[in-house]
Amino acid sequence: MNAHQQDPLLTVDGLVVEYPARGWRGTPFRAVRGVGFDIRPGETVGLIGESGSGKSTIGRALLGLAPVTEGRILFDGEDVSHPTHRRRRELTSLIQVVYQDPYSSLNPAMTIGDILTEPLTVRRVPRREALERVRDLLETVGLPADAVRRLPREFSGGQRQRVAIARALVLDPRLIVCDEPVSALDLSTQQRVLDLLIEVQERTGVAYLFVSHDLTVVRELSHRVAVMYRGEIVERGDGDTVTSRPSHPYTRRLLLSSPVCDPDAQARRRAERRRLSVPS
Amino acid sequence: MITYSVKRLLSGAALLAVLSVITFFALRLGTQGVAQQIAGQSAGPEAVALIEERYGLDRPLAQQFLSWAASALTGDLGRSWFTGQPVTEAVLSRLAVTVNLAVGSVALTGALGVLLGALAATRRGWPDRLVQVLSVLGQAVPGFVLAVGLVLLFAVQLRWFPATGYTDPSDSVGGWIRSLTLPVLALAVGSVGGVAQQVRGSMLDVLRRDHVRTLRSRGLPRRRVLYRYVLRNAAGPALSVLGLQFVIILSAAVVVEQVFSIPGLGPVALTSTARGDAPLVMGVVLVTGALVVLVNLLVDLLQAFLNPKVRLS
Amino acid sequence: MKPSPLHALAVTLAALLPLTACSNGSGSDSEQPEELVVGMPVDLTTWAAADAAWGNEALYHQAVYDTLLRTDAQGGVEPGLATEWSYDESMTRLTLELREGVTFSDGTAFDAEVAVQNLLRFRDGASENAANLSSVVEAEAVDADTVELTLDAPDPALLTYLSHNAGLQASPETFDAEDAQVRPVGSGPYVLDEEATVVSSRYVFTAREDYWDPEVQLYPKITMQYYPDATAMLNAVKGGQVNVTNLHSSSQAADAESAGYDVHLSPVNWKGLILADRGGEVEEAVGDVRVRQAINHALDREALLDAMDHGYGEPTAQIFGPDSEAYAEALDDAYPYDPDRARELLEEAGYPDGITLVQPQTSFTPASEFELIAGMLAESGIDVEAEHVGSTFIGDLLGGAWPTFRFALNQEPLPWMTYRLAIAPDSAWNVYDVEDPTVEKLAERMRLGGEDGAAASRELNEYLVEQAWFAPFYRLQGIVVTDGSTDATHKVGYAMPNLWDIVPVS
Amino acid sequence: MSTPASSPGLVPRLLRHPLGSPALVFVVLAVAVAVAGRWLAPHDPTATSVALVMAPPSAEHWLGGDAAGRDVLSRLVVATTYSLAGGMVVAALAALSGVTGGLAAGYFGGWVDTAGAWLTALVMSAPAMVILLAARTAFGPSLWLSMAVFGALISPVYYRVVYNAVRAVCGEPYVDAARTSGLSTPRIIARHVLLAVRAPVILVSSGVVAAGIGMMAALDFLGLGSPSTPTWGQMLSEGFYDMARNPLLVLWPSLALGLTMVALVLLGNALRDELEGTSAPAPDGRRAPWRPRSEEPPRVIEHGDADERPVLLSVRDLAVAYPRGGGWTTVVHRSDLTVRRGQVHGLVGESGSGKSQTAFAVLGLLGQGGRAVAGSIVFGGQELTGLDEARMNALRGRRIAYVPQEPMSNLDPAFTVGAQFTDPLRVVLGRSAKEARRTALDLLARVGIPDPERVYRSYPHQLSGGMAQRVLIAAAVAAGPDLLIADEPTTALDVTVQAEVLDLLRELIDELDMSVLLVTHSFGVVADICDHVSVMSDGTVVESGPTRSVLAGPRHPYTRELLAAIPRGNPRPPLEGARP
Repeated sequence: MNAHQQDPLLTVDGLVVEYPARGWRGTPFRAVRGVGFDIRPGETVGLIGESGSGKSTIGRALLGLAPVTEGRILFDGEDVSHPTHRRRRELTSLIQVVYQDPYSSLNPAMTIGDILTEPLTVRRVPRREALERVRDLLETVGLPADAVRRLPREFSGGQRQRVAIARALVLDPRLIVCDEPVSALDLSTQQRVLDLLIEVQERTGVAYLFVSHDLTVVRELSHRVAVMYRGEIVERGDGDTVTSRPSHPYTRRLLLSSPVCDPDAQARRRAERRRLSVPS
Repeated sequence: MITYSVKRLLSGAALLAVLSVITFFALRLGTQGVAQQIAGQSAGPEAVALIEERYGLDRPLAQQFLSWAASALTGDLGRSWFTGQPVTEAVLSRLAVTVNLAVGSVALTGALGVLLGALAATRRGWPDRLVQVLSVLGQAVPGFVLAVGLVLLFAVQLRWFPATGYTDPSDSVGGWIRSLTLPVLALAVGSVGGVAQQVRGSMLDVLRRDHVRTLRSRGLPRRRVLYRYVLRNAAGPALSVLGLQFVIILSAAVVVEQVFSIPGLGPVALTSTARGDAPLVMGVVLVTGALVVLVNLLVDLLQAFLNPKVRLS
Repeated sequence: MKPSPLHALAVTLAALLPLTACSNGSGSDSEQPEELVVGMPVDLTTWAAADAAWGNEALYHQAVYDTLLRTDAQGGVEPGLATEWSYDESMTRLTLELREGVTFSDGTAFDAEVAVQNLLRFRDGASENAANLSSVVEAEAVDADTVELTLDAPDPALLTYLSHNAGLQASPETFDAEDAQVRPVGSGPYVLDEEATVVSSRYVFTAREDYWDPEVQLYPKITMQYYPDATAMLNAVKGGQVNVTNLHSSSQAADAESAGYDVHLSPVNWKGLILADRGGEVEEAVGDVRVRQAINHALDREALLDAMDHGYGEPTAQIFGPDSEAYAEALDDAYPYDPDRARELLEEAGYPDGITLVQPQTSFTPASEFELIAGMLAESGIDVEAEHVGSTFIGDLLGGAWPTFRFALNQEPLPWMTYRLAIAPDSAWNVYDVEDPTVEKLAERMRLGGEDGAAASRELNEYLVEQAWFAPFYRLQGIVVTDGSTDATHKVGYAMPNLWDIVPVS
Repeated sequence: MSTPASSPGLVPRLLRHPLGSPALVFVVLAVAVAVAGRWLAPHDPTATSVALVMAPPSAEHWLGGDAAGRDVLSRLVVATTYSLAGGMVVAALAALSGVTGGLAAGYFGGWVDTAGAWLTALVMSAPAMVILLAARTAFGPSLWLSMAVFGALISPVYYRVVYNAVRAVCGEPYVDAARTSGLSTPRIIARHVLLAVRAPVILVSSGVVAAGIGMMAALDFLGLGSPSTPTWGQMLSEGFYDMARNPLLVLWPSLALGLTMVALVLLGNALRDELEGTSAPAPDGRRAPWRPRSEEPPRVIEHGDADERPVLLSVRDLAVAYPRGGGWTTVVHRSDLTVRRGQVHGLVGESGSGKSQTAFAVLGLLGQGGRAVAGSIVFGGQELTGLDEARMNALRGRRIAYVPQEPMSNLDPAFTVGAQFTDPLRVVLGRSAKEARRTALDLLARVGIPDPERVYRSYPHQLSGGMAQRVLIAAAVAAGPDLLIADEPTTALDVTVQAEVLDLLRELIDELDMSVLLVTHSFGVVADICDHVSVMSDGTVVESGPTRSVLAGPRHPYTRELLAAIPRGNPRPPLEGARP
C-alpha cells in the first residue's frame, strides 16, 4: 500500500453546523463554527473535546444527522454535504458509525442476527449470504456464532459494543465515525474494545473519526488528533505530540486535568495544573 | 406568558371556526325536514313553507352558514328555531348549571384522587387496593348505571336527596348542594380511580428519582419529602389528567343530566341536535368548545407555573 | 323498612353526610297548597299563540292564556272569553259575544278587534292545527264585544276548536314581537315567571291578581317540569317530586302506585296500523280491501295489549273512542284474530305467497314492539321489513313514504274532529289524500250535525272498519297519576285534564 | 427499557398473574361466544312470540323471555357478538387514526407535529354527544357508524400514547443507527418504531374496547342506539323500561356488560404489569427468607496500615438484598469496610460491583424494598442496621452527608436552589429562615460559586453541571458532617471540571476535618484524593489498604486485572506518509 500518494478520503472544509432556534425569535445555536480537517484511508483522526465542544456534532454532520449550514464535506472527492435522499442512503454503506451507548444503540426487541443482517437485507442481499457474512463478522469481533439468535439484553456492555462494531463493518465502509465508543464501558473492557478497533483497522484499512473526551484513549487510537473547544479546533497535530506535549493552553489544561493512577505522579500533575490555571 | 396565551387563544379561535363549519354542515346535511318538525307533525305544507321562509331554510346551505357566521361574529347567535329563545341566553344559563356540575365533580375527583393516590403511593396496603378497585369500577361501570343506582338508593329509597332537578344557589344554598350531590357523585366516582392511579403512579415515579434520595440524605423526614417535594413534582401529571377529566366529565354530564333531569347543556345538546335546531346546536358547540379551549389553556398555564423549566423559558 | 345490609350502609353514610339534616323540607303534607308541580312528558313548542300546539301542551297554554270558549271534562262547551255564541240557520255564520273588562297581563285591553286578529293569525299561522280554522272565510268585529265568523261550510267542531289553541287570545303587543315565542302575554289565570323559568326544562307560573275567574286559580304558584327521559320522570314520581303527571309508559303505573300515587286511567289514543295507501298508489296490495282485512285478522289484539302495554287498554278495531257519537261497541270485535282467515283473504286477493310491507322503525318506540308485531303478522304471511329512520320520520311519513305504518292517534271527542284529523282527503293523516265517494257523502251529512249527523258518523265508522282503512290494535289508556294532596278529573279525549280540573285535596 | 410484547411467554406470564388469568380466561370465553354466537344461541334471537312475553325461566328458555317475547339467553349470546364487535370497531378506528397520526407527528415532527397537535385539540374540544347525534341524524341509526365516530373521537388516546412512545424511540441511538444503516423511512418506522409502540397500543386497547362497549350502552340508554341490533346496552335499556315488572331483564345484560368490562380493564392492568414490569413483588409474608450464597467469599486482603486514627465507620459482613419475585437478589455479599476519622476512603469497583449499594446501606437509603439483610454497620459507636427512622434522620442531616453522582437529577427541578438548600437547615438543624439563608449564601460562596445570590434564586435547570455539583457539595457539608459519602461525585463532569471539584473536596475535607467514603470507578480519582482504598468485586470487598500500597502492589487477582486493564495510553505512530 502506498500511502504517500493517497488523497484524503474525507475532507471537511469550513464546516458550520447551526441548529434552528426554538420559537420564532430565538437565535440559532451554532454548534460547530468553521472546522476543517481531513482523514486519509486507513487513518484514525481523533477529535478531543469536552461536552458541548461540538465534537459529536461533527460526526453527526458526516452521517447526515446534523444540518450542514456552511462549508463542505468531501468524501472521496465528492461533495456530500447536501446529498440527495437517495445518495445519502447509498453513502451509508461507505460511512458508518459506532455510538457511545451500547445499551440504547441496539434495538432491544431484535435479535443480534436481525440487527446485523438488516443493513444487508435492505440492500437485497439474500438472507443466506447475509447470515454467512454476519457469522464471519461475529468471529472478527470475537463473539460466539450463536449470538445471532440472541437478544441484546443477554450481552454485557462490552459485548454489545462488539455487536455495534460488527454492525458498522457489515457494509464494508471506508470510514467509521466512532462516537465515544468506550466511555460507557467498564474499565476492564475498554482496552479490549480499543484493541479490537485497532485490529479491525489494520485488517480492513478502514478509516476512523474517533471522537472522545478521554485523552488517554484518543492517544492509543489516533494517528492524528484535533482538539475542539467551543465549536472550533484549537490545536491539531500528530497523536503523540498533541496528547503528551500540547502547546495550546486549553489542551494542556485538559491533559493535566485527567488524573493518572499513581498518587505521586498525580500530585505533580495537580501542582502543574494549579500553576497553569493561576494566571487565568 | 401573555404572548403564549394570546397565541393559544388565537389557535383556539381557529379551532372553533373549523368546529363550527364541520358541525353546521354535518347537522344541516343530516337533518332534513326541519321545517316540518318545527311546524309540528300535523302541519300542512303552507305552515311548513312559512317556517322555511321565516328561518331562511330555503336558501343554499353555504349562504345559510355565512349569514349565521356573520351574525355570530357580531356576538349574535340568533334564536332557537324551536323555542325562539335567544341562543346566547339559552346556552349561557344552562352552561352555568353544567359548569357547576363539572367543576364540582372535578374538584371532588381531584381532592379524592390526590388523597387516595398519595396514600396508595406511600402506604400501599388498603389504600392501594381501594384505588385499584375504584379505578377498575370507574372504567367498568357505565356512568348511567351508577347514576340510576344512586337515585334508586339515595333518592327513592332513602329520600335524602332529590331524585331529579336542580336548585339554583340563589334560591337555596342547601338545596343547591343537595341537588348536586348525587349527580356530582355519579360523575366523580367514574374518574376518581383514574386520577388516583395517575397520582399514585407519578408519585412512585418521583419517589424513585435521585433528588428524593438526596433530600432524604439531608435528614428531612420522609413525610416532609413526600408532601412538600414529591407531591409538588407529581402535581404536573395529575393536573393534566384532571384537565382531561374535565373534558370527559363534560361529555359524561350529558347522560347524567338526562338521568337527573338537570337543566344543563346536555339535554339541550341532545334535543337540539336530534331535531336539527341548528342555531342552538351551534351555540352549544361554540360554548363547550370555547370552554374546553380555555380549560386546556388554564391547565397548560398552571402546568407552566408548576414547572419552572417551562415557566422561565 | 326492613333493616338490610343496604340499609345499614345507607345509615352509615348518612352519619357521614352533614346534608341530611335538611331532608324533610318538602312540605308534602302541608294544609294550604303552596304550589302545584306538574310533570310534563313533552316540552312546550312555542308560546306564540298563532303557532301554538295543543294536546299534551295544553296545560302550558291554559295557565297563561284564555281561550274564547272552554270545554269541560265531559266535552261540553262552556263560556270562556266569549260569554255567548250562536250560529245562523245555515250554520255558516257564528256570532260570539265577548266578556267585557278583560285585560292582558301587559295591561292591554281585550276586545273584538284583538279577538279577530288572533283568530286570523292562527288560521294563517304555522301551528300544526292551523287547518282547524280553514273553514273560516271571514272574521269581523261587529262592535267592541261582538265577533262574527263567516264559514265556507258548516263545521261541527268549530266550537271545540275555539276552546283549544285556535281560540287562544294573546296580547296584540306580542303579534310581531321578536320574543313572542318565549314571552307569552295572555289574559289567563297565571303569568309566566321568567326569572324562575328554565326554557325547555322548568316553567314557573304565578297566579294573576284580579283575574276574572278566580275559581280556576287553585294554586298561588304552578311549576311545570318537563322530563325528557322516562326514567327521570319515574324517578321524580318515586322521589315524590311531582303532584301530578302524565306517565310516559303504562309500565310505570305500578311503580307510581307503589310510590303512593293515585292512578287515573282513560282511553286517549288508539294504537295500531294506518293502512294509508288504501288507493294502492304505491303498494298495490294495500289497495285491495281483502289484504287490508287480512292484516286486521292477523292481529291478536289481546296479546299485543298485554305484551306492549301491560293490559292498560281495550282491544278494538275502530278508531272512534267510546266518548264519540260514532262509537259502536260491536265494532271492537269486528276482526277476530284468525291467521287462517287472513291467509285465505290474501289468497283471494291474489297473494297466495303472502306480501311484504316496508314500515318505518324509529327510536320513539321500543324496538321490541316493532318486532313483536312483525312476528305476529308474519304468521299470517305478512312480512314486515323495517326501515330505520331518524328525525325526518314525521315529515317523510306525512309525505307518503310508507304505505302502511304504525302510529298512535288521538281519539277525538267529536266524530268530525276525527274526520278532519285522519279521514278527510286533505287531512294530515290521510297521507295519500285518498278520496272515497261513500266517505264524502257521509261527511256532508256529518257536517250539518244533529241526529242525522250522528247517524252518519256511525255509518262512517262502520264503513271504515269494513273497508279496513285502519288496523287498530287497542285503545290505549292514558295514565295520569296524582299524589295524595292532589286530585284530577280526566278530560274526555285528552291525556291531561284541564288545568282547573287539577285540584288540591283538603 | 421496555420489554417487547412478543417476548416469549407473555401469555404464560399473564396466566400466572393473579388477576390477569381470570380476566384473560373470561375475555377469551367472551370472544369465543361472540364468534360462535350465531350457532350457540338456542333460539332465533329475533323471533318473537306473544306467549314468551316476560316469560319466567323455563327448561326451554333458560333465562325466559323479554318484553317482545324473545328468548333472553339467545339475545344475550348474540348481543355478545355485536357488543364486542362494536368495542372492536371503536378500538380499530381509534387505533388506525390515532396510531397513524401519532407515528407521523412523532417521527416527522415539524409541521406534521403541529398539525397533529391541533387536530387532537380539535377532536378533544368537539362535544362528543353532539357529533355522535349529528352523525346519527345524518346517516341513520347504525351501530357501526356510531362506534366508528366514537372511535375517531377517542383516537387522541392512542395519538398521545403513540406520539410519546415515538418521541422517546426517535431519541434512541438505535433509530439513528438504523438511519445510518441506510434504511428507508417507512422501513425504520415499520421495523423499529412500530415495535416500540406495540406494547402501549396493546395496553390502551383493552381500555378502549371497554370504553367503546360502555359508550354503546350509554347511547342505547339515551335511546340513540340502533334498535335492530341486539346489544347488551339495548337489552339493558329495554330492561330499565320494564324494571318494575321483571328486574331479571336488567340483571343479565348488566352482568354480561359489567363482567366483560371489568375483565377487559383487569386484563389491561395485568398487561401493563407484565409489559412494564410493574407487577408488585410478593408481599413479605410469602417471601422466602434471605439466605447467603453457598460459597463463602474469600476474606479481604488487607494491606498493612499505619493509620492509627480512631475508627468512624465500621462495616462488617454486610449483605444487601432486594426482593425479586418470591425471593431475593443479593447485590452485596459480606462487605467489610473501615473508615477512620479524617480518612478519605476510596471504594472502587466496576458497575454492578455493589459499591454504591454499600454506600446507600450506610446512609440507610436503599432503593425500594432493599435492605441490609445481614452484617453490621457501626457509625461512631452506634449500630445503624435496624435503627428507627427518626434516629436515622437525625444522623443523616447532621453527621452523615451525601454527595450524589448526577448533579442535575439530584436537585429537585420544582424548587429553587435556595428553597431546597435551606429547608433541611431549618427542619433538621432548627435554623431560622434568615440564618438558614445566610448559611446557604456563605456556603455557596465558599464552594466557589461566583454569584451566590443569583444561584440561590435559580432553578436547577439554570445551572451548569459543575455549578450544580458545587451546590450539592455545599448543601452536604452545611451541617459539618463527620462522614461524607460521595457517590461518583465527578463521573458526570468534564475532566477539567472534575479536577476543580476534586480540589474543592480536598479543601473542604481539610477545613471541616471530615472523613469521606468516596465511591468511584476511576483509579485516577483514587490516586488524586484518597489515602485509603477498598476494591469491590461482585458485591464483595476483595482488597483494602493505603492507596499507595494497593496501587503499587495489588495482591488480589481482580485488583491486578483491573489495574492492568486501564488503557495504557501508548501513542499510535503516525500513519505512513502523513504530512507533518
